[in-house]
This record gives sequence, C-alpha cells and structure tokens, in this order.
Amino acid sequence: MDGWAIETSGLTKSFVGFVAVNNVNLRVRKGSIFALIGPNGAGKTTVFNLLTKFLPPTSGRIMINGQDVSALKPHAIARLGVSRSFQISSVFPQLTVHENVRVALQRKNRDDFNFWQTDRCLSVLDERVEELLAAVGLGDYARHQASDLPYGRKRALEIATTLALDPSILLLDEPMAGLGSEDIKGVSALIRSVAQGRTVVMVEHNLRVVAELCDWVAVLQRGQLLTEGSYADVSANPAVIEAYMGNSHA
Amino acid sequence: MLSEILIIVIRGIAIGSIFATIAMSFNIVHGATNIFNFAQGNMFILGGFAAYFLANGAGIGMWAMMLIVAGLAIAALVSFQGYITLLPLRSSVEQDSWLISTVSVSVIVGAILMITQGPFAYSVQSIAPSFRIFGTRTPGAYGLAIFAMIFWYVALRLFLKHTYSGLAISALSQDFDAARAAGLPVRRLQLLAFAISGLMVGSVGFLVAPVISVSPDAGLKYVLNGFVAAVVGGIGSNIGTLIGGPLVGVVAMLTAYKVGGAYQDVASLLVLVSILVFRPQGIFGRVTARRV
Amino acid sequence: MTAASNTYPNAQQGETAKKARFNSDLTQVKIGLVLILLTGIGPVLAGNEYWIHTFQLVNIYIAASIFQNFLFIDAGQKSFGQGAILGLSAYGTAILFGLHGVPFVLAALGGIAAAALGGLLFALPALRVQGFHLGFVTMSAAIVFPQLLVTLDRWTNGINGISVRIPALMTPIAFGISPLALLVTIFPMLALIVHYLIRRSRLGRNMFVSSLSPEAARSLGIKPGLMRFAAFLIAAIGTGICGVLYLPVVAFVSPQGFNIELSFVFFFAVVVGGRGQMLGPIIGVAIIYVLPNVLLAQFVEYRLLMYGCLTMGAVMLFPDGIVGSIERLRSKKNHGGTGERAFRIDGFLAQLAGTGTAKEPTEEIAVEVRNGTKRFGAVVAVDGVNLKVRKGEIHGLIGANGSGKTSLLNVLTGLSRLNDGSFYINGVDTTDYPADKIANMQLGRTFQAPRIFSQMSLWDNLRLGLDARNGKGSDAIDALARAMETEFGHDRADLLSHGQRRLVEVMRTVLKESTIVLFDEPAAGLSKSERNNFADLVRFLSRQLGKTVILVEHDLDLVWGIADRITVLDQGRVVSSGNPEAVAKDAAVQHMFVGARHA
Amino acid sequence: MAMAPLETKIAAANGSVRQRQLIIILLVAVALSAAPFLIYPMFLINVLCFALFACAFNLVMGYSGLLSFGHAAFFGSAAYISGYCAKTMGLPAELAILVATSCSVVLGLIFGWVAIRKQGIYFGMITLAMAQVVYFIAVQAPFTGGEDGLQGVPRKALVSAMAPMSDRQSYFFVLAFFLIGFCIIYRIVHSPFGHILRSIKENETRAASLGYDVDRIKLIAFTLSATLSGMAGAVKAIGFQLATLTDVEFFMSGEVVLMVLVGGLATMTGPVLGAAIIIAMQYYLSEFGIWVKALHGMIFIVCVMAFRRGIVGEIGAYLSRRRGASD
Amino acid sequence: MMSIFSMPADVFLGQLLLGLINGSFYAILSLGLAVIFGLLQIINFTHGAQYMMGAFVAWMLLHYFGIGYWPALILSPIIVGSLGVLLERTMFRKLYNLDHIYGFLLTYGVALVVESAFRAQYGVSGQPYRPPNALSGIIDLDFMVLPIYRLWVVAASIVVCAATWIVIEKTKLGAYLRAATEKPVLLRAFGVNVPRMIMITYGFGVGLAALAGVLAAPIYQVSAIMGGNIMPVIFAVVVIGGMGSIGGAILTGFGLGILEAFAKLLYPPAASTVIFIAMIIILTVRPAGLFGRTR
Amino acid sequence: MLEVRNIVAGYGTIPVLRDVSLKANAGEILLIGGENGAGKSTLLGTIAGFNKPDQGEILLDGKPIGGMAPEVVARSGLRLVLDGHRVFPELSVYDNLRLGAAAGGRQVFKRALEEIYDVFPVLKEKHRLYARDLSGGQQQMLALGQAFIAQPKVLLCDEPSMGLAQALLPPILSFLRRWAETGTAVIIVEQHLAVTSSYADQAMIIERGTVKFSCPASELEARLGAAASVG
Repeated sequence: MDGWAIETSGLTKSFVGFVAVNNVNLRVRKGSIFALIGPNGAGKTTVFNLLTKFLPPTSGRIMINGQDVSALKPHAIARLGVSRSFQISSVFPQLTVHENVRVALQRKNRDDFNFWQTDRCLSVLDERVEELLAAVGLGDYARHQASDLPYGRKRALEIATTLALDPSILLLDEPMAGLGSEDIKGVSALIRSVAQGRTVVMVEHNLRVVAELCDWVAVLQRGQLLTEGSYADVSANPAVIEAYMGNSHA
Repeated sequence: MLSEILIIVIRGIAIGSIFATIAMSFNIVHGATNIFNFAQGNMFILGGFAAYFLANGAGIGMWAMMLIVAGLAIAALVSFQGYITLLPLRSSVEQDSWLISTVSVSVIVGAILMITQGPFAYSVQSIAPSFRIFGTRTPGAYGLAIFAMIFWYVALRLFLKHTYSGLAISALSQDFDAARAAGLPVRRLQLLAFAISGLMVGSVGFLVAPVISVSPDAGLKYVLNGFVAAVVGGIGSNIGTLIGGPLVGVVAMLTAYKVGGAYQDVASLLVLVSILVFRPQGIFGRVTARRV
Repeated sequence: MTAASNTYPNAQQGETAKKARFNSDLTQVKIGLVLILLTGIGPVLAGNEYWIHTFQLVNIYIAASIFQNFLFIDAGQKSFGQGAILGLSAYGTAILFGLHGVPFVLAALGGIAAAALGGLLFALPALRVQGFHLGFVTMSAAIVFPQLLVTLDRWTNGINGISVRIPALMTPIAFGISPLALLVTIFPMLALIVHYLIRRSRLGRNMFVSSLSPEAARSLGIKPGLMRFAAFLIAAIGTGICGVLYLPVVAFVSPQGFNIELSFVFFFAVVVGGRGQMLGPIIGVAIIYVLPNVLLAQFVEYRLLMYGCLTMGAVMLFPDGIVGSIERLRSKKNHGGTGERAFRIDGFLAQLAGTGTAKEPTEEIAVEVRNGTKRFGAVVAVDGVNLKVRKGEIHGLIGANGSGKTSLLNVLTGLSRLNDGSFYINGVDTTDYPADKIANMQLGRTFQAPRIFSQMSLWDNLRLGLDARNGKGSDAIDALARAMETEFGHDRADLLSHGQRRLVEVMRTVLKESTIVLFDEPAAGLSKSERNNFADLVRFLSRQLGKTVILVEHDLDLVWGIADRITVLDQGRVVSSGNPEAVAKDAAVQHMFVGARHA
Repeated sequence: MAMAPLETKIAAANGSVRQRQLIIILLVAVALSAAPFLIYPMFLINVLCFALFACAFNLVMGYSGLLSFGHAAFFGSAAYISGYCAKTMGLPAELAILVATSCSVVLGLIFGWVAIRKQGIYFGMITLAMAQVVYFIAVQAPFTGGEDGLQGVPRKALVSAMAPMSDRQSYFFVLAFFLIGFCIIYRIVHSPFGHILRSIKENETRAASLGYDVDRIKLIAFTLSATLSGMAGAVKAIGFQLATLTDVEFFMSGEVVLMVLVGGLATMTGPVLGAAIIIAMQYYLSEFGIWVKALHGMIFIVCVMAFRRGIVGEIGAYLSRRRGASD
Repeated sequence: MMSIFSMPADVFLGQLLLGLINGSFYAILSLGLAVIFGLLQIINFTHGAQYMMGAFVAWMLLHYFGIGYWPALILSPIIVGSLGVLLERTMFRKLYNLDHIYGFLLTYGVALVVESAFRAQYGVSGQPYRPPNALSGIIDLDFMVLPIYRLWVVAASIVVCAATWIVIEKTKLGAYLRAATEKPVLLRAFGVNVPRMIMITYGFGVGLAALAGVLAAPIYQVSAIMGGNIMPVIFAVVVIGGMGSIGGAILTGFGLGILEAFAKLLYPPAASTVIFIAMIIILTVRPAGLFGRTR
Repeated sequence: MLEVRNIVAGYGTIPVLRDVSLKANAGEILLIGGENGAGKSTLLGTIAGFNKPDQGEILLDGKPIGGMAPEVVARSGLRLVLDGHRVFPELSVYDNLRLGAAAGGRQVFKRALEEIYDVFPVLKEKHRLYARDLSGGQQQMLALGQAFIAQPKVLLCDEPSMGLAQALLPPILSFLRRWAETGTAVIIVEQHLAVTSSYADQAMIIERGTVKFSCPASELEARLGAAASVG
C-alpha cells in the first residue's frame, strides 16, 4: 500500500467569470481515508467532478494510481476503479433496490452490449447482490422500488451500489448529509469497514465524523488549498478556524 | 368391378387416414388429461376453412406457409380451449365438467361458423396434383391424408418415447398425483398436449380440405368418425388407429357406394356400437390391470 | 321390505334433529311443482295464444330435461341423444296417427314403444362402456336420426314432415283450459315426483352405486347392467311421453325439429340449471330455452351460440349449475360436520354387545378353492391354489405383495374368473357365477380403497348394505340400522377419515348380514387402537354372529392374533396352511417373514 | 419481515403468472389468426406495420429516454428501398426487406453518431433536422416517384414461390415480420443490455459513474431501434404495396411519438395498442379529413397533460396500486 | 460585368439579398425560440404555428377589420403573444417539474391542433397580403432590382434582433432573465416574481414569432403550412447556433440564410438540405454548436 | 430447512389439521406417527402443496411455499414420495428416474443416477424394464430413487412401508438414513413406529389433527408408554 492513489498537480477549473478550483495539488496516499473539507463554495464538489472527469479541467494534471487520466472519459475513470457517490443521493429511482445494485455488478459481467440474451442470465449475480444489500442493512428491501426508500436508506443503497464495483478508490461526497445521528453512526461504521484495503476520499461537513474517520485532511478555501495534515494539526491551524468561523455559523 | 373396389378401398383408406389422425389427436389429449375433446371435429373443419380462405389456389410456397399458420393458429385455439376446459377441474369435485365444456365449445365454434359463413359447403382447390393408382385417377389430397397420418404417427411416437416432454405427458396419463409430486409442470404439459392435438387436426383439416365438404356442420361427422376410429383401434393406442381409421373409412365408403351416401354415418354408428358391445377395449386395446 | 327400510327418513325428521338436512331435494320438488304449475296454467289464464303455445313446449322440454337429469346424474349415463328419443316417439305417433289413421291413444302407445326401443338401443353399448363413449354413441345417434328421417321418406314423408291435428285435445274444458294444457302441466309435475321417488328408493340408490362403482355394486349383489337398462328405459318412456305430447302442441313433425340441437337443449338445461338438483332442469330450461327463444327472440339466429356460451359460462362460473351453487352455499352455511366423528367401531360393538351367542367354527366348508389358477397375460397371479375355509372361522390370508392375495379375493367374489380350477361356496360350484349372484349368496367383501359416495349421506352409504340384504335380517341388526339412521341420516360421508371409510365398508357387510365376509387389507392404515377395535369386531362377527371371515392382511400381528387358520401365499402358490402355531413354525414361512415380526 | 407477504405473493404467483402469460399468449395467437377473417386485412397490415414501428421507437423513447423526432427517416427510407427493390429490381419481398433493413442500420448509425451526444430536446431537434434531409432527398431523388411515391409494389415473396399474395396471405406475411420484430424488441428490453439502458434512462450520470460508456450504449440502442423501424417501413411497403412521401414526413415522426405516448411509454404492448388506436382513427374518421390531425394534436395535449403513462401504463399503474392496497 | 464565383455579380448579389431575407426570418424565429428556451427550458414547437398565426392575424385584421400593415405589425404580435401567455398559464406551467420532453411534446400537440385547424379553415393554398404602399415599389440598383419591402424586412429584423440582444445581455432586466434560467429559486428569494417573468418572456418570444409572421406575410403567401415547413430549419439554426445563445441564434440565422442562398446558386437540389448538412458537419466538429458553451 | 408454523388445513371446510407446527433440520430424519385419520398424510399433502393451508406458514429455507401448486413446490426443492409406491408403470425404470429430475442440469442427473444405481443395483439391472414389471419393494425403491434424482433439500416420505412386506423396510430406511446424512431433511410418516424410530432423529406424534408431543426419536418409546399409561 505504498504510493499515491491520487495526485493532482496544478489542477485548475475556471468557469465563466470565476475560478472554482485554483491550482490545487493534492496527494492521497493509497489505503488512507482522506477528507476534503472547507466552507461552502470552496470547490470541494468541483474537485470531485474533476477527479471523475465529469468536468474537464481547464489546466493541470490528474494521476490516478500513477496513471495520467487527463484524456479519459468518466466511464473510463470508473473502470480504473474509482467509484463515486453523489452529493445528492443518486440512485435509479424506478428500479428496485435489487436491480440498482445488480446494474453495478453487471458491468464486470462484460455484457454492456449484450442485448440478445435473456435477463435470466443475470440471476448468477443475485447472491452477490443479496450479500451487498445485507451488508448495508437493506436485505429486507430488495424488492422495493428505490424511489420508495427513505433518504437514509437511499444513501445506504448508493453505497451498496458503489461497493458493488469493488473500487480501489472511493469518492464519497458528503456521505453524512441529511442523516440522523443514528444513521451517522451506522454509515461511519460502514465506511470504516469498506475502507479496508481501499482508498477513501470524502467531502464532509461533519467535523466530528472527519475527526473520527480520517487519516489526512485537506482544507480548501475559495478554490485553493489552504492547508493539509492530520485532523489534529489542521484543526489547530488558525487559518482554518477563521475560514470556518466565517461560514459554519452562518 | 375390380376397379370399383379399388377406388372404394383407396378412398376409404384415405378418408380413414383423416379419421385416424383425429383419433390420434384424441389419444394424446386423453392420455394427458383424461379429457375427450368433443370440439376436435370443429377444429378440424376450421383447418379446412383456413385452407379455403388463405390458400385456395395459392402457390406451393404460400400454401405451405399458410399450412403452418393454420396449424399454429388452431393449435393455439385448442390449447386455449384446453385451458378453459381444465380450469374448473382444479376446484370442483365434479370431474366430468370437461364433457360439458368441450361439447359447448363444439357448439360455439359450429355456431360461429354458421353465423359468419352460412350453411354452405365450400370447395377448395387441391395443391397436390391427382395421381393414377391402378389406373384410377385419385385426387392428390387423398395422398396427403395418408401421408399426414403416417407423419403424425411417427412424429408422435418419437415425441412420446424420446423427448422429455413426451415422456412427461405419458407419465401424466399414468399417475397424475405422482407426476405433480415429481415436479412435472402438469398444467403446461396438458396444454402442450392440447396444442399438439390442435396442430394435428388443424394441419390435417388444411391438407384434406379439397376432398372434404368444408361446411360449418361437418365437424360433428368427423369428431364421431374419429372417435369410432379411436375406439376400433383401442383408445390410447396410436398404432391401433392406423388400422382402425382406414377400416372405418373403407366401411363408410363401402356403405356410401352400396347403400347410399345417407347411410354413411349410420354405418359408422353401427361399427361403433358393435365394437363397444363386443370388444370395448378396441381391436388393439389392452385390458389394463387396474387397482381395485 | 324389512321394518328398518320402511322408515324412510323424511324432511320432518331431519328438521327435528338439529342437523341441517343433507340435501334440499324435497323443498326443491315443492318449488318445482309450483313453477311448473305456473308455466302450465299461467299463460292459459292470461289468455295469450302465443304464450300458451310457447309454454306448453317449454313444459314438455322441462319434462324431458327432468328425465335427462335423472339419466345423467342418478344413473350416471351420459346421453346426448335424448332429443332423438323424443323424436322417435313423436314421429312414431305421427306416422301411426297421422299417416295410417290409428287411434291416437294406440298411436301414442306405439310412439312410446318406439322411444323405449330407442332407449334400449342406447342401453346396449352402455352395458359395456360408460362416460364419453356413451356420449359419443348417443350423440352420433342424435346426428343420424334426422338423416334417417329424411332418407326413409317412404315411411316418414321425408323432408316435408307430417302435419297432425287433434281437435279433441285442444277444446277447453273449463276456465279455457284444454285437456292438452292440463296434460302438459301435469306430466312434468309427475316426472318431477317420479324422479324424486326413484331417488329416495332402493332402486335409485342401486342405480347410483352402479354408475359410480360397478365393482362395489356387483359385490353388493346389484347387476349394474340391469340398472342401466332400467335407467335408460325409464328415461326413454318418460321422454317418449314428452314426444307424444309434443305432437299435439306443435301439430307438425319434420326432421329439422329433431336434430342434435334439441338433444343439446336438454343436456345443457340440466348443466346450467344444476346437475342432480331436482329444480335444475326447470331453471335450466328457463335459461337455455326461454331466454334466447322467447325473451331475446330477435337474436334467434344466435341461439345455438347462446346455448354454447351459456353452458360454457355456467361450467366456468357455476360449475354446479345455478341451483347447485345455491345448494352448495346452503350446505356450506349449515354444515354441522361433527356427527361423523361419532362413527367409531367401539360404539357399534357396544351397541351389538350381547346380541349374539357364542359360536365356534364348524367343520362345514364354507368356501373351497380347488386347484384355482388365474393368469394375467404372462403373469400367473394365482397358481394352482387349494383352499378350504370352514364355516364360522376366521381365515387369514397372508403373503408378500403380488403373492396373489387380492387376485384370489377377486376370484372368490366373482369380479374375475379363474382360468383353471373351480371354487365352491357352501358347496355350490360358483366358478362361473357372476359377482352379483355370488353376492346374493350372502357373501360380502370390502375393498382396499373404500367405496364411499359423497353425494349420499353417511346413512345412505351404510344403507347400501341393508339394501343388499337377502331376506329378513336379525333384530339386532335392524336395531343397529335404526340407530344409525337417526344418528347419521344427515351427516356427510366425505368428511370421514380413511379409517372410518374402511369402517363404512365393514359395516355395510354387517348390515348386509353376509354369512361370509371377505376383508381386503382392512387394517392397513388403521392405528393401533383402531386395529384392536377391529380385531374385536372381527372376533365378534365370527364368534357371536357365526360368520365366516376371510382376512387378507399385511399386519401379521393382527392376523396371528385373531385367525383360526392361516394360509400363506407366495407368488400365487400356497406355501403353508393350517393353524397359526403350525404356520409360524413352518420353515418356509419363517424365512419369508424373518425379522419382520416386531412391529 | 415487512417483505414476507409480498415475497410470498410473488413466489406463489410465480407459477400462475407464467401460466397466465402463457394463456394470454395463446389468446393473442388465436385473436391474431382470427383477425383477418373478421376485420379488413389491409387495415390490419397497416396496424401491424405501425405497431412494429411504434415498438421499435419505444425502444429509444421509452426505454432509453431519448426523444427522437426523426424516426420517419428510417421508416420511410426503408419503405422506399424495399419498394424499389421489389418493384424495379424484382427482388422477392423477403430480400427487399432485408436490403432495406440493412440500409436502416447504416442510417441509424449515422444519425446516432451525430445526435447521441446531445440530450433530451436537443436530441429531438437534431434528429428532426436530419430526418428532414432524408425527406428532401426523397422528394428529389429520381427513384422515389416524387409526389406519387412508389405504387403497386408487388407482393411476391419467396415463401409464396413468387406468386402474388392475397390480402389475407400478406397479413400473415406481415404478421410474421411483426412477431419477429416484437420478439427481438422483447429480448432487447429484457436483456442485460436492457437493464443498463433503463438505468441510463433513470440516471445517466450515475450510470456513467458506474463505468458504463453511456454514449456507446445509447448509440447501440438507437441503431437497433432504427433497424427495426426500417424493418417496419420495409414490410409496410410490401404489405401495403405503397411507399410515399408521407412515410418520411416529419408528421410521421410525430405520429409514432403519439402512438407510443397514447399506448404507454416503456411498456411492451402499449405501442401496439397506440398504433391500433391511431390507425383506427385515421381509418374510421377519414371522412373528417384534416380534422383528424387536429384530433391527434388534442390527444397529444391530453396525453401530456393528464395521461402521461399512456393507456397500458395507466392500467399497469392501477393494477399495481390495487395490489399494493391489498397487501 | 463583374463576376463572383464565376457567375454574374448581379445574380450573386441578388441571391445574397435573398439569403439575407430568409436569414432575417430565421434569425427572428430562432431568436424567439432561444429566448423561450433560455428561460423555460422548453423547445417551443408551436413556434412555427405562432409564426403562421402572426401572418394570419395580420391578414385577418386586414380582411375582416380593414386594419392595415402598420397597426398589424404591433397588434398581431400582441394578440398572438397573449394567446401564447394563455397557453403558458394553462398548460406549460404544469409541466415545469417534468422531463423537458413533455413540454416539447405538448407544444408539438398544440402546433398540430393549430395548424390543422387553420388548414381545415383556409386550405393549403396561400392568401395574398399586399405590402403597405410606403414600402411597395422597388429600388433599381444598376446591377439588380431591389424591392423596398425586402430591404425593410432585413433592416427591421436586424433592429429587432439587436434590440433584443441588447436588452437581454446588457440590461438589468436581461440579467434577471439570465439569473432566472440559472437559479430560479434564488431569484425568487430576491423578491422577483419568477412565474410572471417566465410568462412575459414566453409572451415576448411568441410575439417575436408573430412579428416575423407579419413581416413575412407580404413576401410569402399567408398559408397554414408556412409554419410547419420552416420549423425544422429553425431547429437546425438553433442547434448550430448553440442552444440558449441569443447572439448565436441571430448570427447563425443570417448566416444560414445566406448559405442556403449560395447553395441554391451552386447546386440547386442541395438548397433545401444544405442547412441540415451544415448542421451535421458543425455538430461533429463542435458538438455544442457554434456559439454554445460547454455546459 | 423446512419449517411449518401453525398451519390449519383440511378438505372442504372441515379442518383436519389444527395448529400444527414442525421443523425439519438438514441432515436429520423426522418421524411422524399417529393414528390413522390423525392427519399425517394431510400434513404431508399440505406441505407438498396438494392441499391449501387455511392458515399458517410453510417455510422452505425461509421462503414461504404455502399455497403453491405441488409441482412448484417440488421444483423449489421439496419432494413428496406418495404412499403406495407410486411410479409411472408404463415407463421404463430409466425414464421414471429421468422424469424425477424435473429441474436441475444434466450433470447433476448423471451423478445422482449413478448414486442411485449404486444403492439399488436392481434398478440398474432392470433399467430398461417397465416399472409395472417391478415388485412392490422395487417400485418403492424406484419411487425413492425418483425423488433422490431431484436432489431435494427436503424429502417427505408417506408410509414407505405401506403395502410392502415388512422385511423390505429396513434397507429402505437405511437408505433414507444415509441420504439424510448428506444434508437432506427427511420426514417420514409411518405406522410402524417401532421399526422406524431407530432410524430417526426426531419424532412427533399427531393426534386428531394436532401435535400430541414431539421428542427425540430415542425417547419415543418411553414417551409413548407414558402417554399410554396416562391416557
């Protein structure tokens, strides 16, 4: 578990009129849990979008597992083992919970374009689907439509779907947003357990969770990297405190 | 004189082949479901109507395609009828409701044909050229009828002895509950049996349309003669029908020739009654030991 | 008639007992009579010629359907040809009266005779075959009949038909009611009553049993063939009278009037109305015939289609017919369903206790088989068996499966014939006797699979034994019968457990007062305590009532416990025979049953 | 344990559901074979062709969420090509259909390649614009017969040994193609690919983040749909003996949208029903002339405003609601 | 005589002018479409029908009420625009939360109804509409004859387009509009009545279409099918210009008009397809359109 | 494996079974005894789908199977061997076995076939013969073999001794024993408790449609004795 899972150098993204991400250099160690924090509008989600190539960077380079991915498209990034969950819980609403996870598993079946076989050949995946759903506590909801799930469960479903890809790098965009304190505990445990042998990068506002979970914390402010280090170091940094005071109490 | 007898025998055998095929279609359904489909004759006539409406004067290719269409359509109709017939058997104690429902289906089909086509007999051009046998011109459809009988006999035999579904259908006829306990998809097999029987009568009706009178009320005649053939051969015995059918056919032709056409059915009835009275298991039927 | 069978259970009795009546036949008959009266007299009082004519025909059809109902359910004969029977009679009368000027009454008798003849013709194949075979035969007869009428124009006037006028029947006698109107009103009512009475009678029960289980019937001494003949004859005569009445009502006969459609009307009416229900045919004709032909007369083209669809609909939605469905609801609502639990051996034993006197087996031979051989194809089921059973003894017949026990039993009861050898009952050579004749020699048997008729009440099921009794029975049995009648008169037989069903069979032989009783594996499937009770019963039958018992049984403990003598069969041969101790010591027998006697 | 009753029902119903499906299939088979004897066969041929067209179109609109407004291009061009092959070149009908269908594959690939990267309405506009090119080509090209179109296309097929087919016979000929097409569509929808397609329709970015090459998958779906639409058009030219400008007009594109919308988006049978309704309207209301088109417009409005699931969709929703209520 | 592209200059210039005129209509129509799309995210398929209605209203005003061209130039857009507002209020409003496809389909349905109603009433053949006296007549440049009315159309459309562009891109109202497309909720929080703004915008867009209709009436004949025929072209223009780009719509409109004219010169059969082919080429090179922004 | 919870079932409206619960574990034989008419066969029939339970649940591997058709139940891994060695008499022994494998692949069938031939060599010997030509005991073996071929998770066996000479019972029971030990749950309904109980793990007595008691099979004799002395 040596080396860097993600490296960016001079990552910049400018929209018309403003620069969302400005010359950010991040390095995420393989196997660590890495948190990206910062006040609202600091550009955290943009960084995620850049990492997964949902947005093309204006300039700068991104290396994933040592490979330059600047030319790749989003789905190719996903195939490199980078998997991402979305800020707003993102499931396939009209599919059942079971199907949601199965769609993710299907990819490894190499039948993206298999339109001539019946879907019964997908039943080989059922066992794994049930395992994953059980792992996130959705075992009883397999036949429900995803849109019927309460918010917290949607998150769990999303994580199950993400895990189905067996990613090496997991990008979690505010995994705790909208969760009650009970759920937060559960999801924290879940993240810790899935982080075994994986690299996790998360954006999170709940600093307690960050303190508890993360090995390394990077602070973004107005598109720039303010500071990074362990949570203890970072939280002691006056610049960070100031940045947060200005916003988090708004 | 000799040629007259030859004509009678050849035509009798050919007409009897039709009866034999209908009898075989009885057998397969009866084996799988214990049902004797009284509507089978009307399904046969539907095949004839299909020939009239779809393939009258058509080329061989289209004729063949329409044969398949007619066969499949009638197979679907018969298996749907089978489904309806089987429905009440699941719940009611009365297990011979099929007798009533198949008779009523027969009445319904006949009535619909009568209402839509009127009480007329339609004639259909033959696709097969007539041929000479012993110096006698014989319509080609007679040859087709004999061919169909042999074809269906062989096909059924292969199916019932060598395919899984065929074996399963035989199993159904032997012990229904055991078949269910063994997980055989009973209802589907029964419907399959119905479908096969429909395919048989539909295709044969289509084939022989040129030599029968395609009219709404002809169905009853064929269901009865088919039944006589089945009884003569022994119900459940397909090989028996190969003899029984032609036998009945020859008797019917002979009667028509010697006594008069109106007595054809009477002759069949007499054959039926005498067989039933003297040898109810049929000529080839085996007395099966039953549990007492 | 014995004292016991004189006391028919009637409706009043059923009502006083708390149980719901087993069926509502009597009520239905009453309603039916009222309805027929209405359709018969109503239109006359209303004075509409069209309605009078129509409903006279309706009443005739009702009568014909009632006989169809009787034939179809009570006698179990599937006839699709009743229309032809009606036609035979109508044509017969018309030919005699209309063409040859024979007086009407004589002509009518001739017509009825023709119908009866036709019925007997139907019965001919029915001697050998049942069910759909018969359906096909009768249906083809119904198809052939009009063809023949046309072809035989020398006698029938062919396609032109025969016109008939009988003014005497048409002139009103009182209130505008003509004799004809009276006749066509009274006859269906009579038909209904006759149907009811037959059903309540021994004849009716015998017909019913014959149709459902010919073997059981034969072993009870009933000739199923005779019953079928009788049924067809009764139905034919009844339908024949309908045909006679048809003539003055329609005043014209032609071949088209008697095509298969007519037969279908009767048959479908019974189905739609309710198979086996007294009221069924009346309601059925109302729906099948009156609805399309009278109320929806503008769609008369479609009437055949309507017949078919109505019947199909009835089979799908009301499999028991309209009346049948109502009846089913009624019995479902009222089922008491606890009475049959009291049906236990110990109860009967208690009841019978002390009625007999102690008896011992005599040396007289009741049953003897000499060198009996029975083959089924290549399989020799019974192979040169010699067997002697003494009067009053309990004789165990044991052996492995397929050793020929049941085959031997079937031979002894006449259900199958020996290929070689002979057997004697009470010294009479009965080798070639038919089953019913043997049964009437006071021989009774039970079957491995009990013959229980769920359409009959439990008492009626038992009563079959009483019906089969030859001569007058003992007082003790009569008393038992009376007790059973009050106890089980309205209980359902289909709720009995397997063991109880066996018991019904056993009790039948008791009521039959057979002197020789053959039990075919009676204890199979009985519990230990039931088995003990059964052993007591057998002992009682033998030691107190002096009956000869032949017991085919697997349960060696039971056999060894009660049998006086035991015969061991193996592969159709007698291996050993003698008293239990001797047989047990037989080396061959020990070898066969080694290790099996600790159950 | 909240699931238990539902699962029980599903499991218990499984056997009977399959049986019910079987029965429905049987019934449909009976109805299809009886239809030409009860209804005017040419009308049925028309319905079948448009039903296939609508089903094929549903593949993109219902199952992939792509609104193509240019599907008439495939339908119409294939109609012309197969008509031309059969009439001028004297090819047997099957071969003509095959040729025309193959051309549709190519055309579908071209359309898809240009348009697929655009989403939603853009996609619709681009396909519409491209279909217009095909239309103008059809207007001007020498072999299309201009305003008259190709008339009297012979109905000579290999199966009929090149003898002309009667109306009823052609009905069964067309029926065979319809069934083949329908089965292909059924297979596509119920395949692993079909599942991915659905997930893309539901949430495209999520599907991409799961590693699916969304554009490629949509392109394949679009091409498949174009192919089958082409087959429908080709069969129509044979069965109806006619290929005209109306087949390529952009009204035709709108009409097929309407069929799918009326019947029910993303349902198997909806488009068939929709096609039958719309064609029946054209047939039986033809005396009202242009007002039929206005009526179409109104149906469009009603469907969009109040009836978005279509007939089959609404029935399905009603049934599942009732099932839900009874739980 | 000069020759350009090996053809006489007068022919060339004549075609250029013809292209400009067509381009003017393209520009105004696609401008309206772009404005509506910008705010409502609906592709207004009814646009063609509204264009046709604009022409018809002008014709009806003249025919039934004797109201001439100049008042019609004002009245017709107002009338048609208010009808558009009505449409928006009663129907579109309910669809904003749904997939945009539904809005598209709805407008298509409305267009079908309107066009077939007009067709049923007036048939397909055109109704003549004379230009006002002030604008009738021609200017004879020495290399070609120029109808004054056509000149007026070009000028008017340039003015209208420019004005619209200025309003949207350079004024506070325009800023609001643009903001409303981006973050309608936020704008609402600022106290702006967004629904009303949407309504007015739609009315304005429709009014533009109707204005184009009035302008077109004297040149082309007033017929029920004039809208339906032009719609695919307008779509192509909008797509090429880049969705939502106001300036793009205007420039592309004129540009394509000219392109079409040249095509007619060089290879007449391609005239009707050249725009679409251009679209295909441009989209392959620049998937977002000429002036479109990537997201 | 198989769990039956409080089922009520019967014919028509009269319940034969009242509130019967049982549990059959993988690898064990459960012996069900009781008087005739107590409802044993009804119980098996209900589990196998021949009757519909009016109330209660039947769970196979945790999935409910109550109310399904018998063939569906059989396909989901539960086999009922009917009483009276019911096989298909007019089919060959081999075809009988073949039909047993209603579900499952060819490989599974071949393996199971060899196993069953191993256990009952007589079946291999006579595999071409019609089943009707077998003796009663051989037919019972065939019936068991038919069920074995399907490799069910749960096997229900209704009176394997019925109609057999008692000497034939032990080999059949020991076969069931070995079968159970491969991880199948076996339920045997039997009258001959004494012979059978030594092969069983659990035992249960049904009386008048309710469970009288259940206990380990080894204690059965004692419990029966106790019940007899009390009652």
